[in-house]
Amino acid sequence: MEFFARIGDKEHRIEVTDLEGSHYRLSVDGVARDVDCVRISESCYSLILDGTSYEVDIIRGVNPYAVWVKGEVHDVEVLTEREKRLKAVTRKAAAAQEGRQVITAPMPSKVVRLLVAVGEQVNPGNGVIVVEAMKMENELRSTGAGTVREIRVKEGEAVVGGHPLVIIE
Amino acid sequence: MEFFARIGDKEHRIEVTDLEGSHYRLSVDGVARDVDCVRISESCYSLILDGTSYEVDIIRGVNPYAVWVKGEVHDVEVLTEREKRLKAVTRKAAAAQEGRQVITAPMPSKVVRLLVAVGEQVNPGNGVIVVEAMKMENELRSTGAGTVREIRVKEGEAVVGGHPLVIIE
Amino acid sequence: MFSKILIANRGEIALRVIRACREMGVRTVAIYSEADRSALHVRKADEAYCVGPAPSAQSYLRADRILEVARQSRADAIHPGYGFLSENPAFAEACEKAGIVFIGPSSETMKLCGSKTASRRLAKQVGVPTVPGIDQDLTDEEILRRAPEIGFPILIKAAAGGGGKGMRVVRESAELASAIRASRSEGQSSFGDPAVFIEKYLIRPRHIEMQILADATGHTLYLGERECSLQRRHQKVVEEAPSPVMTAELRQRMGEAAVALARGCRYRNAGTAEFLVDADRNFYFLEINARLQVEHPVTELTTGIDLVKSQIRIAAGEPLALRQEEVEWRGHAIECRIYAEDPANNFAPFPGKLILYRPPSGPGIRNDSGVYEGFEVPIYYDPMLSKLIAWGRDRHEAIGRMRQALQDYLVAGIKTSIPFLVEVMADPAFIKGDVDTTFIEAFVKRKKMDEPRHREVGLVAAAIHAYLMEKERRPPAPAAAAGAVSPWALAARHNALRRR
Amino acid sequence: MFSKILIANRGEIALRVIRACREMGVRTVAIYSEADRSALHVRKADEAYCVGPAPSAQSYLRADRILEVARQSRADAIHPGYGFLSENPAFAEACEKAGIVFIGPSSETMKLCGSKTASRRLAKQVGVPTVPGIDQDLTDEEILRRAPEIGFPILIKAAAGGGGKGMRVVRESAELASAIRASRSEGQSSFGDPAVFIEKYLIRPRHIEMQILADATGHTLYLGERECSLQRRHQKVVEEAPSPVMTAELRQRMGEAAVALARGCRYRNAGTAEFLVDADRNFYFLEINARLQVEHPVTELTTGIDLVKSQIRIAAGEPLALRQEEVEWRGHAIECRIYAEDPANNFAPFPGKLILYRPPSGPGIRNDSGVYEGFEVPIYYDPMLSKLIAWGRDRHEAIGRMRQALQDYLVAGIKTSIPFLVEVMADPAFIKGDVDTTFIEAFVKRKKMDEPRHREVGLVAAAIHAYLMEKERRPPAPAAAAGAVSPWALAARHNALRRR
Repeated sequence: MEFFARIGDKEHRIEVTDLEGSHYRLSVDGVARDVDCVRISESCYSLILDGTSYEVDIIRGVNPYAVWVKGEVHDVEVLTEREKRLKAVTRKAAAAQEGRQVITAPMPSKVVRLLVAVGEQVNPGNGVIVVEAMKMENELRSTGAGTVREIRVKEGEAVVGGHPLVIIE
Repeated sequence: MEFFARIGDKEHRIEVTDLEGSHYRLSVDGVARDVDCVRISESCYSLILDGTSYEVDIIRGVNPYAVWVKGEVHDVEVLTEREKRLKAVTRKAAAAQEGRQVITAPMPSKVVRLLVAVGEQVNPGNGVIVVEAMKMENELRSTGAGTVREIRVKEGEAVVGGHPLVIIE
Repeated sequence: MFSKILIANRGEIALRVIRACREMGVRTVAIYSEADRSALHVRKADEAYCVGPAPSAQSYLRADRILEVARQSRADAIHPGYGFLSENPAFAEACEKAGIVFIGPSSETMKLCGSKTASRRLAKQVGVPTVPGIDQDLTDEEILRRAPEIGFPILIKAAAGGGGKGMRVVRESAELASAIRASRSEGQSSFGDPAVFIEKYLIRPRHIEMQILADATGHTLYLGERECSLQRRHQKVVEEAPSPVMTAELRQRMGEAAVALARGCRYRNAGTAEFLVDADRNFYFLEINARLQVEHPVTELTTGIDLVKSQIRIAAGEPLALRQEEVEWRGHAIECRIYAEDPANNFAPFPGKLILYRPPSGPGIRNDSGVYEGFEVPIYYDPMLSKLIAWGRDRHEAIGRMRQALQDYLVAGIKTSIPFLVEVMADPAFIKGDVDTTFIEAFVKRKKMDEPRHREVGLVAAAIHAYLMEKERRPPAPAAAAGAVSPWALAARHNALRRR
Repeated sequence: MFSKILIANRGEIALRVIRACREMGVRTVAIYSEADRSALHVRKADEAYCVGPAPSAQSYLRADRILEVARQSRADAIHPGYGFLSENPAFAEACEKAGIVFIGPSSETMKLCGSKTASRRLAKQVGVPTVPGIDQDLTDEEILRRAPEIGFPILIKAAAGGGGKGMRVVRESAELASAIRASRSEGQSSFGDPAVFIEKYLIRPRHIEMQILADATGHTLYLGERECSLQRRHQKVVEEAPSPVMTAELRQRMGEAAVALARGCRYRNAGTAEFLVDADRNFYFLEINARLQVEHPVTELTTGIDLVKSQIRIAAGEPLALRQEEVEWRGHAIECRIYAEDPANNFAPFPGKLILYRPPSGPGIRNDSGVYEGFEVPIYYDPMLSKLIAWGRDRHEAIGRMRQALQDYLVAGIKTSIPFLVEVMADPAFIKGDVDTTFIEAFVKRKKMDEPRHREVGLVAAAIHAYLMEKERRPPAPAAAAGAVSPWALAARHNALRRR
């Protein structure tokens, strides 16, 4: 099965072949690699590569996967051919929507102060909203210029991480 | 919702009503009981009953549930009305098959010795097969009288727990 | 001994106290806010009662509700842990009035310890050196006139301050006026008191504190020091015992100073005298923390004395069975505080759900934790997940064990201070014991991020994971399926055809 | 120091050695059988190689394959753990020949320690008392003639025996002949050697052993005793240090006896001299275990000395840095072995999958574990899951901590010895320290099962669980669903209709 994987800023073409037992043959950009890989739990894998043993945990992160290896965390995106095509289409649609900016809560927090009102003009770097998490205040800023279209929260409201707060177009 | 629960050798009729938040009202054989119950994980619940806190783990056991409370394990069977009726039917079917006995492996083990052959007569208490687990030998016996119909394993074979070994009718 | 203790706290310290009580056969009562219904301390206590909504001011700080729960549950004592109500003399007094034992010093002693000016006066009375300064409530004019007597740099501090709030370093007289304004205003807004005092600002001092234990008869012991110089924003990050610069002679002098201070304020309970120590090993008293410290485990591991059980016994009126000569120290212990925070983003708190939580274990490793896999770290409270403590026969062994334990410690779903602490444990200056209160700030500036070493492994694992997920999703290929189809499936298909 | 060590073992002890190596910066090589691909020691080592199928004889006992892996992976030493090849002089010799350091005594010393008759002779040479008996390879006639000299009851033991095999108690001369036959036959079938000897059988003795540490120069220390009287079928269940009957004077005499034995056989490595101690505190040497003991952690916790790291340093030729006067003991430690077994069914092994695994933690608690949640305990090996160790300032505190830790230890999916151990920790005779080698047998007979106390809670929880499962299964009521249906679902339905 063929995949396209992105780690750091590089993309790789990976071919996975299922061998006997817990063995797999991978071709990473044409270079073959034999791997002994056992799934230990939902998230945890044990890999042996040329005798070296690794415990790897994989969870869904912001990028499709957050991969833990010996204390390091790697963001890895792995797509099938079909998913890759689909993503290219979505990216075009997003480009069409350019100029639209959704300010979201970076973590579970409480809205302390709104710095803008609907209809207001904002420039890049303008403060839009102040949120508080764990006694620390955090000012969220606009990355582009535009008009405030929508405010989805009110002052004092508690929101989960990722919650859309303000929409600028 | 109504349930029929069996614990120890007693059966109880339990009515569960969902109250606000994590609160439930239970009626156990007509006696009302308010419970604050939160599911912590797949198996783990936190219960508060009249201020007393309990951590309870529930897993599927031989009887439908094995319930862990402060180091004690209780086997509890909880059935809906429908399941209870179904079980009564199944029990009748099982009674019709009476005389058929399947000797199964009590745990993952290795077959050491077969003590009977197909067609042979066995009496209650007769040894049928010897299995080994963790260096300990275990003789499995027939609980009833009958004829050996089928032998599903051979000596030296490794089997998983619950594997049918010998069938007597 | 008490038969039931209410623990007016949450998180790891509530669990620590529950453990001590269980060992002693004392029943425990937990309190919790609405945000903490699923917290570990609620699950592990014998009883648990909700005292209000998530914000601390409406729950963990509600003295009235907590006392009400204590009465209703018939608790005979309250353990305040640290933070929250632990240093609140009014709460101690309310307990005293309600006939419930507050596990701590008397409210009188707490008042004295809580005032920086009063405790500096106490130090002078008992002959313990303090940082040169003027500890009266000074007017602006007095400060401007007398600051040069002490000599710059000086520190302006809010009298009621704590945790770095209301504190300003002044390097020359031109900065004085604006620093006074800022200190007074922070003192007013944070503590409701604009009073300030001034102090000599020591260059790169160590923060070293002395643990004491005093029973109701006044029998007072010192249990040795803790080196707490590794701080950021005045919050301790790594603590250890003994201090790398300690000598037996200095320990005795500092220990006796701490005991004198405790006796001077009729101290009862476990407690801590904090000192600054300069490069010439001169020590200056800062304050008494009239409660259990977060970092108490390093003292427990080096002395073998359970401080929480000692607190409870003292509060129950039992005399300390030990004499000072019987206090012995063995080996070295280090504690790392594991916070939900992002070291790459100025240590900003990072609440959220612990998707994976695999704490380390092994010889010499203790993890005092308040969380579990699946727990959602609330936004309302201190973001500490656990305290990881390593004991070793010497400092080298303790650091080695701590480093391995940190590398084994897996927390996914949120960011934590673990990667940062791994780097601290490998830092040559830290390994040499060459630390002071400016260490962390300087360390953050000088450290470079290591290049990731296991990219290829991550890539390979992610590809196999994607392959397995994809295989689960896709139906088996028709050709293969035809050969492997089960008789059950065939029968079902047959039935389906007939029914049409 | 070595740069890479191969660990010729599995389970908790392999992990214990991995931890020691990591602390010392030494890389580790694990070996595993086909049944152990998912085992923890494979995952935690730096390298891992399969050495054969599940049965030990085809994998963990295959000296040739293990040496081959050591060569290929360029390991410079092999740690054998306990069991498997750890007391096999031929393997030690093969390592010596291959130029790979065997972390243990020389093969010569191992041969001597492995022979009961040779080690009894050694004891006589160095003046250490043994159980009265005749340690030559005796003929049947000689036994019949000389047994009365020693006086009944006597013990007939296979010379090559171990673990209770080839051993028979004889209470009167009429039983002698058949006991001799049984011993010889078990000796032959289990160890390939029919030789037997006879010994006085002591009434209710304690089993107490002395830990030693000896470096290559012959510098030998004793690290104190372990009380190991709690045994069933000659397998230890609970061990502790110090022994409740020990005095400083007796410890010194037994320690010096152990050191004399070690010197007498040019011992190098950590090792243990086992003794029986009678009611009058007379001690009798049994044997030397020329390897790390399962129960070594209780000594580590009371002395503060890491025995595994000591073994490795000794094997690397480093001299012991300690003198005997510097060995100090603090507090009390107890170890409970947690087995996959059914205490209600004569402790029969109970392999299977750990559906839940929540080991305890807390001050003074150490859990040396080889398993994890989801692990399937294989049928091929020893069914020990972990060793739980509790340290306390005194025996009372250690027992209290152990009891709490056992109650917190949750293993579901298989049966374990945990409930049995909880009862032992609450037994008045155990609490008094009144134990001997017959304790467990008598305890099993006298104990009654407690009535379950939490039936109603179990019932209530199961009912709510069933309710939640049922709610998940059932579709929401139609009326409610109509109002709550999402626009996405509606669109999908619409499309489906159009496509028909």
